[in-house]
Amino acid sequence: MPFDAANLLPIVPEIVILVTACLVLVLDLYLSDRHKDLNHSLTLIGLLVALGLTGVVGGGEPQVVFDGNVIRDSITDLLRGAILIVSLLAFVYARPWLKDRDLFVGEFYVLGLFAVLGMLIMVSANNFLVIYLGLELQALSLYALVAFDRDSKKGAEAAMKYFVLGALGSGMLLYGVSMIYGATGSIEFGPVAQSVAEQGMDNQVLVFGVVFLVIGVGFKLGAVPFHMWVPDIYEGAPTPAVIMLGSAPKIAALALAVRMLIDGLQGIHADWQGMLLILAVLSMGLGNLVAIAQTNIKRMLAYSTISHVGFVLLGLLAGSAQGYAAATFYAIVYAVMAVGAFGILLIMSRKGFDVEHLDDLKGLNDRDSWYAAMMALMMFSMAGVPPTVGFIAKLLVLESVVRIDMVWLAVVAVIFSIIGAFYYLRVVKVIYFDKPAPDQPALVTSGGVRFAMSINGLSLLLLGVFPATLLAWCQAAFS
Amino acid sequence: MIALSDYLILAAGLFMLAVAGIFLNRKNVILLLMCIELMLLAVNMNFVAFSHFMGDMTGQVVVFFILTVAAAEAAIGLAILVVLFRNRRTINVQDLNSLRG
Amino acid sequence: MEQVYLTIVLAPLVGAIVAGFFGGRIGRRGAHSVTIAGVGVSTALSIWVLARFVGHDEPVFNQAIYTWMVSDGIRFEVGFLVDRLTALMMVTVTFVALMVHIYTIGYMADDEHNWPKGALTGKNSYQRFFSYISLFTFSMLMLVMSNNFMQLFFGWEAVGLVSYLLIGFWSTRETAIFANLKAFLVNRVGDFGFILGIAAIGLYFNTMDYAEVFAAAPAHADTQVAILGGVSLMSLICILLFIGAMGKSAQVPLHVWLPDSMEGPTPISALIHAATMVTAGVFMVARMSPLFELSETALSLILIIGATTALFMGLIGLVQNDIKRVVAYSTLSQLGYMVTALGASAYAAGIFHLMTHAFFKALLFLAAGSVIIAMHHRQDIREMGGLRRSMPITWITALIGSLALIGFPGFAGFFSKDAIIEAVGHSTLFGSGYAMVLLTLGVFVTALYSFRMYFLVFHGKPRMDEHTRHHLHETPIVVTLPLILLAIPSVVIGWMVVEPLLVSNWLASGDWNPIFVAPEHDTLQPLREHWQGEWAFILHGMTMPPFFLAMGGLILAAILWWLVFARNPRIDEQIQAMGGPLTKVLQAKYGFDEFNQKVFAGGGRWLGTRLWITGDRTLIDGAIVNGSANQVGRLAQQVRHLQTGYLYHYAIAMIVGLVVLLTVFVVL
Amino acid sequence: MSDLPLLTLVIWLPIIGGIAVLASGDRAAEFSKRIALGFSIIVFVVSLGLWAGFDVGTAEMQFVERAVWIPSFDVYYSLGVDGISMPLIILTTFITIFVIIAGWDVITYKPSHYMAAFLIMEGLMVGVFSALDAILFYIFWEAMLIPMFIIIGVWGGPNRVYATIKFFLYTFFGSVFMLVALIYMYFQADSFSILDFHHLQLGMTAQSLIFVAFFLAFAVKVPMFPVHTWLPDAHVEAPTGGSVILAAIMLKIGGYGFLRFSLPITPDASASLDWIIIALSLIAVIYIGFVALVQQDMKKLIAYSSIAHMGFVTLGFFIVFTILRNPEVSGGAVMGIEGGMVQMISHGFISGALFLCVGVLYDRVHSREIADYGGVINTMPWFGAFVVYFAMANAGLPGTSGFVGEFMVILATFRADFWWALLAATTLILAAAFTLWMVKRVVFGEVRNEKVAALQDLNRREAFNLGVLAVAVLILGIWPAPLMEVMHASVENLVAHVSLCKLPDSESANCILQVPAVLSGLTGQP
Repeated sequence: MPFDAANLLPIVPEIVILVTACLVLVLDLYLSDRHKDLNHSLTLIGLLVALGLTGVVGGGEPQVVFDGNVIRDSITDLLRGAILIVSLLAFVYARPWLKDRDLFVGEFYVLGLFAVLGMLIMVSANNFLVIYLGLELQALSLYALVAFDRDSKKGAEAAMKYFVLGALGSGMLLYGVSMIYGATGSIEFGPVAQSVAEQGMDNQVLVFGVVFLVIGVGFKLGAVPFHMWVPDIYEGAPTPAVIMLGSAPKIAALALAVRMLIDGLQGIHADWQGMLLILAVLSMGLGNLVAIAQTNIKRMLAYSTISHVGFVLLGLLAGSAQGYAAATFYAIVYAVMAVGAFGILLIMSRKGFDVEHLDDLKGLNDRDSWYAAMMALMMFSMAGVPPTVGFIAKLLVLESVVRIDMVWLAVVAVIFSIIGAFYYLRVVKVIYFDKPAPDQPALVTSGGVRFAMSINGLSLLLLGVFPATLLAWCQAAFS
Repeated sequence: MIALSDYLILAAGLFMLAVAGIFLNRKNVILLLMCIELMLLAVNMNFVAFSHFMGDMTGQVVVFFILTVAAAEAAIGLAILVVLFRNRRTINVQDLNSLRG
Repeated sequence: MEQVYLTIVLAPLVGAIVAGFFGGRIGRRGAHSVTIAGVGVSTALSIWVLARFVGHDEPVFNQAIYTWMVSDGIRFEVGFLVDRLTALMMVTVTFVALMVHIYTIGYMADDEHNWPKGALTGKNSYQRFFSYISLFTFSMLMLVMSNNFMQLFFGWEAVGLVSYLLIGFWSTRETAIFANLKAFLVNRVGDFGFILGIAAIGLYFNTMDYAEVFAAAPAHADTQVAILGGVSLMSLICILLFIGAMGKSAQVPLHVWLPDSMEGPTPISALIHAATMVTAGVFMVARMSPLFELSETALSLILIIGATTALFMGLIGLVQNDIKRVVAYSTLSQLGYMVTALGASAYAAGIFHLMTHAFFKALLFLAAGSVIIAMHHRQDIREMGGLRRSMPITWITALIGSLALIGFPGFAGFFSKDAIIEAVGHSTLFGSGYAMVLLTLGVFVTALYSFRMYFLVFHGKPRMDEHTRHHLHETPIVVTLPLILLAIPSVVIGWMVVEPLLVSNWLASGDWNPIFVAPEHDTLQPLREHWQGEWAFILHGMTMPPFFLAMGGLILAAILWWLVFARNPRIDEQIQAMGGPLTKVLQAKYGFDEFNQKVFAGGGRWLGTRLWITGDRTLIDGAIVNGSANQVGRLAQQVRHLQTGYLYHYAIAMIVGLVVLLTVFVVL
Repeated sequence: MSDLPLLTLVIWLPIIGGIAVLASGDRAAEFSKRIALGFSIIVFVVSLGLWAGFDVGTAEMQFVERAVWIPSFDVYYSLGVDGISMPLIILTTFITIFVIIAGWDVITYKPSHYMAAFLIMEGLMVGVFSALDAILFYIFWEAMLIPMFIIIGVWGGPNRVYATIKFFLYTFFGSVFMLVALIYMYFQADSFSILDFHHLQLGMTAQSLIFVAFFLAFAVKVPMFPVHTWLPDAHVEAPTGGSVILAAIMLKIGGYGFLRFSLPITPDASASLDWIIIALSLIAVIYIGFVALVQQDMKKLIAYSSIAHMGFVTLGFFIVFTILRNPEVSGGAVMGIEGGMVQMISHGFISGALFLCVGVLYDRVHSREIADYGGVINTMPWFGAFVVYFAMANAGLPGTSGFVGEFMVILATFRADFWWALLAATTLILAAAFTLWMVKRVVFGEVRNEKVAALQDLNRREAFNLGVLAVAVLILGIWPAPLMEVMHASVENLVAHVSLCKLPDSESANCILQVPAVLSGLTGQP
């Protein structure tokens, strides 16, 4: 096959990220401690350029390149953009934390960028192998990020757990892929879909494979009962690592589900619908329930993630274009909310003090009412209270469930969201109604961080009031 | 003649062995790493078997990639293990329970 | 005429507003001038209206002033119905009100002594008092001039409001604010029935207008309502309306508020709790006679309740020592007479007694007030005595009032009371015999307690302390003038009114007859047939048992509390001791108060507490709301322990998930 | 004038005002308070335009605005008012002014945030009343919780956290089921327009379930027994302004919901389940009346009194079916609903005023316990007069607005059933008992203690607030006709809707109500 430069055009964003990552990797060796800021700037520039190029190369008809291994379609464009923006915010929020702790080193940026690259590859993958490679690239980088603070006992334990369970998860996913390969004779989504459509649901090997596949997806999303890693890792990992792995990777995990289950296996939708249903109900139930019992805010947000995953799954299992769009919308919105929430935790932390407990947020309103308002917005959005976008996301998901006449499921979902509302409110309560501890210093943040957080928080409101555009993009991706 | 199913059963057996190893082992973290390798090998077995019986090379190509990834994975795993040991002076699985609830 | 009627109603309101809101600015003089001017205008115009009805055959006025609202096709309007009955009531109300206004100038002159030091409420209390009584006049006029049930209810409640404000006028006195709350609540019990009665009218007549309801009423004479196994519609409506009247006119068992209402200043006792407001119930029933005539059940009930009130409340008057309470129980008893008259379908007689009573009872109250002023606000008749020497005008007028009250031949009360007793005697309704006996006995009791008070207050040796005795003197002209002005009608009004009201049916003008009596109920018919002029009526009355009973009572009272008392000042107590348990029962007022206090007030609070603590707090909040929240919390605490922290448990969870999914989707 | 998007202005002006006040911050507190007051007055004036331009002759929605909002989801920014919602909007803009004034001197902690919260709240509440799109409605409905949650939680009393979370979760609990019902109906009607919902034909099962979902949402808001327990807590803990808004307007939203959703959309289910609501309403009147009697805390007492009064509202709304079912009774349905409406408006004035009164005392003595007062009128005669006046209004004295609704509902209830009317009329006694007993213990009597002796009478702001409300109560009491005229056409149209059988043809045998021949010509055919 002759080299064709046109092949490279659709993956220019990935290339930019790769180049940036390599650049930072090399440059970091030559940078003195005083100039480490360059890593940060470079990373942000790389992400921005990638974002811009995503816009440039995006749009139009789907392009399949590299012999059908890579695809760029409207899903790719949308998710790429979302991943890049969310990662950008994550990097911005992480910087002060790293600086305070003498962890402001190039490795963080390299690992982070490679994780982003992994996610982008997942989004652009057009066969099971590429998607697996993207997944592993992302996962391996994140394993390392979790263990990034070498002196943290909790971090090491979390990394170990993450690694072992993650490997188990990808092992299962891979096993499922092998079964599907056996059943359909291909690892490319298109041919697989064709073959599945022909065979229908009679092929036991296929269904067998799908079960493993769903487990893999469930694991990456953090759905019950494959969620066990989530709370431990969120609690144990340093917060910058959590912000990296708790936000954009959810979008990537959604991409995983969309690519494999919808692009590849739409034909046996009836089968995986049932599986996702079980996972969804369990996730919403357990996530919301156990979150109530948490006093550690990171752990609480972990359980909140699990419950949100339940909602994302609701959209997916609906099996309609409308439902997929809802799930995508939800996942993107969730990532934005999560990055903001963890961002606040990062902002409030300072040298020698990590925001771990709910009580650490006490009286944030008195210390900085703008950040307090932003955090409250995140929480109300997570609870699904209008006019924040969290409500629109829930609304869309519920709509897609009711559309397939599963009203009972919608009722179950809203009941759990009532339980969920309680612990989000508790955060707002701590921020607004409690007085700060007496010896709290003022919150000092750079203008950039404040700007990013403002954009982040207000976007929830803005998207809530004007959801049409984002929703239209999501729907375009599945039309 | 060895049938496809035989390979699959063997692979499944290996896979189950690996999984069982992960949850039965309560002592050494290194054993977990080995189980993970084993699991990937079971998958490889599947791919190669399918590839052979279908006369399709894709499966074998996949195996190469998986092997590479497995190597990287092992590297990362061992690195984490080092960090873990450095911090806690133990690699006993049962001691890894400070994060819970 | 609309302007005239509007002026009559609004003039007191304007006075009330000016005195109430600008009392501080216009001062005492300004306040009493403006309110007296307002009421004076009303009085003058009312008399003029009455005169037109008498002399010029003024047509009946029945018009809406404005539409309050329209809902579901029913027009709710504010309007006036002025016929001869109304005109009579207007004159009575405004005249007594005017007298009370004038009297108040003297009575409230040193009201600041009734307030604790520094209380800002005492600052303009004089002006406020005038504002209230003018407001009352307005409300009462709205009530009597109403041409529909909605406005009737408005007036009904508005007079209740002013009564509430005035009973509790001295708001720092615990007894006063207890009494006004009690008065309002007991009245509300009556209103509860009243509003249901109005609702029933709304349902079956689809209008609030009197004339339309009366016109349609006969068609409903036989309508049955499926309540409690079926009752006659008319009985239902009438009984419900009468419950309202029982509250306002203080009939047993809703009478309990009236004696307590004496906590208010005396002028309002005269105006509201004797002359006008308490007679609203009587007026209302008379006004509704076209309805009541259709229900013999209701009439019987009215008869029995009225008669019971007439005698038994009078009996309590015998053991009272507070000068105002004696008069109050007398009022209760006289209201009983009026109500009994209504029950006997002698509406005209009831209205007649209402009128005469308004004058002589207002007179008695104001006289009592005059005594109280002289006695420096001491009200116990045992501490009085011999006041006739120092207060001649009060003495004479009080005597006139008392004679009128007991029905001494020739005085106002004689005509009206005799007419009532005679009418009841002719009634054939269930309970009329009972009523007859009680009313007749009541005459004796009335004479007894009235003159017990009279002799104890005005005759015998002065029993007050030195200081008070030295300062005893006749009250000023603003006090005595109303006494005199009221004493005149107490004597002459009977002569003037008895013939037109009872005999020649003056109330009817043209084809409009405000009082409708079914022929078979017409108990005044015999009186009419045998009418030979007032003198004959008096002579006839003097041959009847009530006359002898009244005289007997008077003589007995004179013997006991004048002649015997002069030698044995402890005679009062001795007589009461002789009564033994009977006295106790009377002193306990038959236990109504205690019963209400325990069962209704106490029971209500007990029930409220139980419902609150058990229902709201324990069951709903405790068990369900917080309970479910706690349960969820507890469950969460348990479930979180699934997350053991051990890697292999996590792996097991995944395997379990795998196995379950495989089982469900591959095997099954 | 009529070209202006009045409703949009009334919704968004206060929200913009709120943001402006927030932006002005606390450093120039006086300035930001003035901005807040200015906005609230402007909004009120603008909202009066609704009254001025209102056509009382039609039941059609007026001042309609409609713009695509979320096209792929058929969600429109669609606004409009009829005779039912318009008075409530004006009530909202009216009351907000007093809330702003009442907080002027009293709120010292972040006053600009306080004012801003109320302005934003105002916009959202107006949004609820004017939304014609179900999703838009729901967004306003839920969004309202946020400012209220903050108001109670930040400026509330000692137990505010429990109260505000209880408030939020209770209401949230009620409304999420409504959301599911709305989505379900979207698929039936292919539209989120509330007016389209009115023309849905739904089976009995679906109707019943939707009815229950709506019931949960609105019953919590009203609040009806037994889901009322959040209200006393919320009231007690809320700052004065919060209590006023809560009682005067937020409760009305529940009643409004019954009228806009439950009755016309699920008439058949409502007709078959109306006994539940009637029973609960009567329980509210009697049970709550007794509970109110024994309250020691003034705010709690008024809160319970609100529940009892709102019981009248729901009673008025749901006796409609009994009346319509009874062929012998002509009319009364309209009166019941109109009575309920008047009761809502009037309760807005009266309870708002009563809470302001409690606030006046609380600001001076910092206690709401009845036992801490006594003889207040001796030191605060004007205040005492206002309290007595509003208490009388609360007890339903004719001549005040409190009477009108009560009277109409009792009259209408009598048409439905004698015993219901009998039970409802007990409010005459109970309301008088608990209100006046409180008045007796607080206002009258001798000066109880030094704190009472040191009280100062109303200042100008307080006197203005109470004075204007007193006039409003009086005007509505002696001339309710203008208000009735505004709602006539809409209520009649509503009654026409509820008397239609909306079951599909296959179930028409189950129709409880037959369409009376006269009631044709509903507005807005599908």
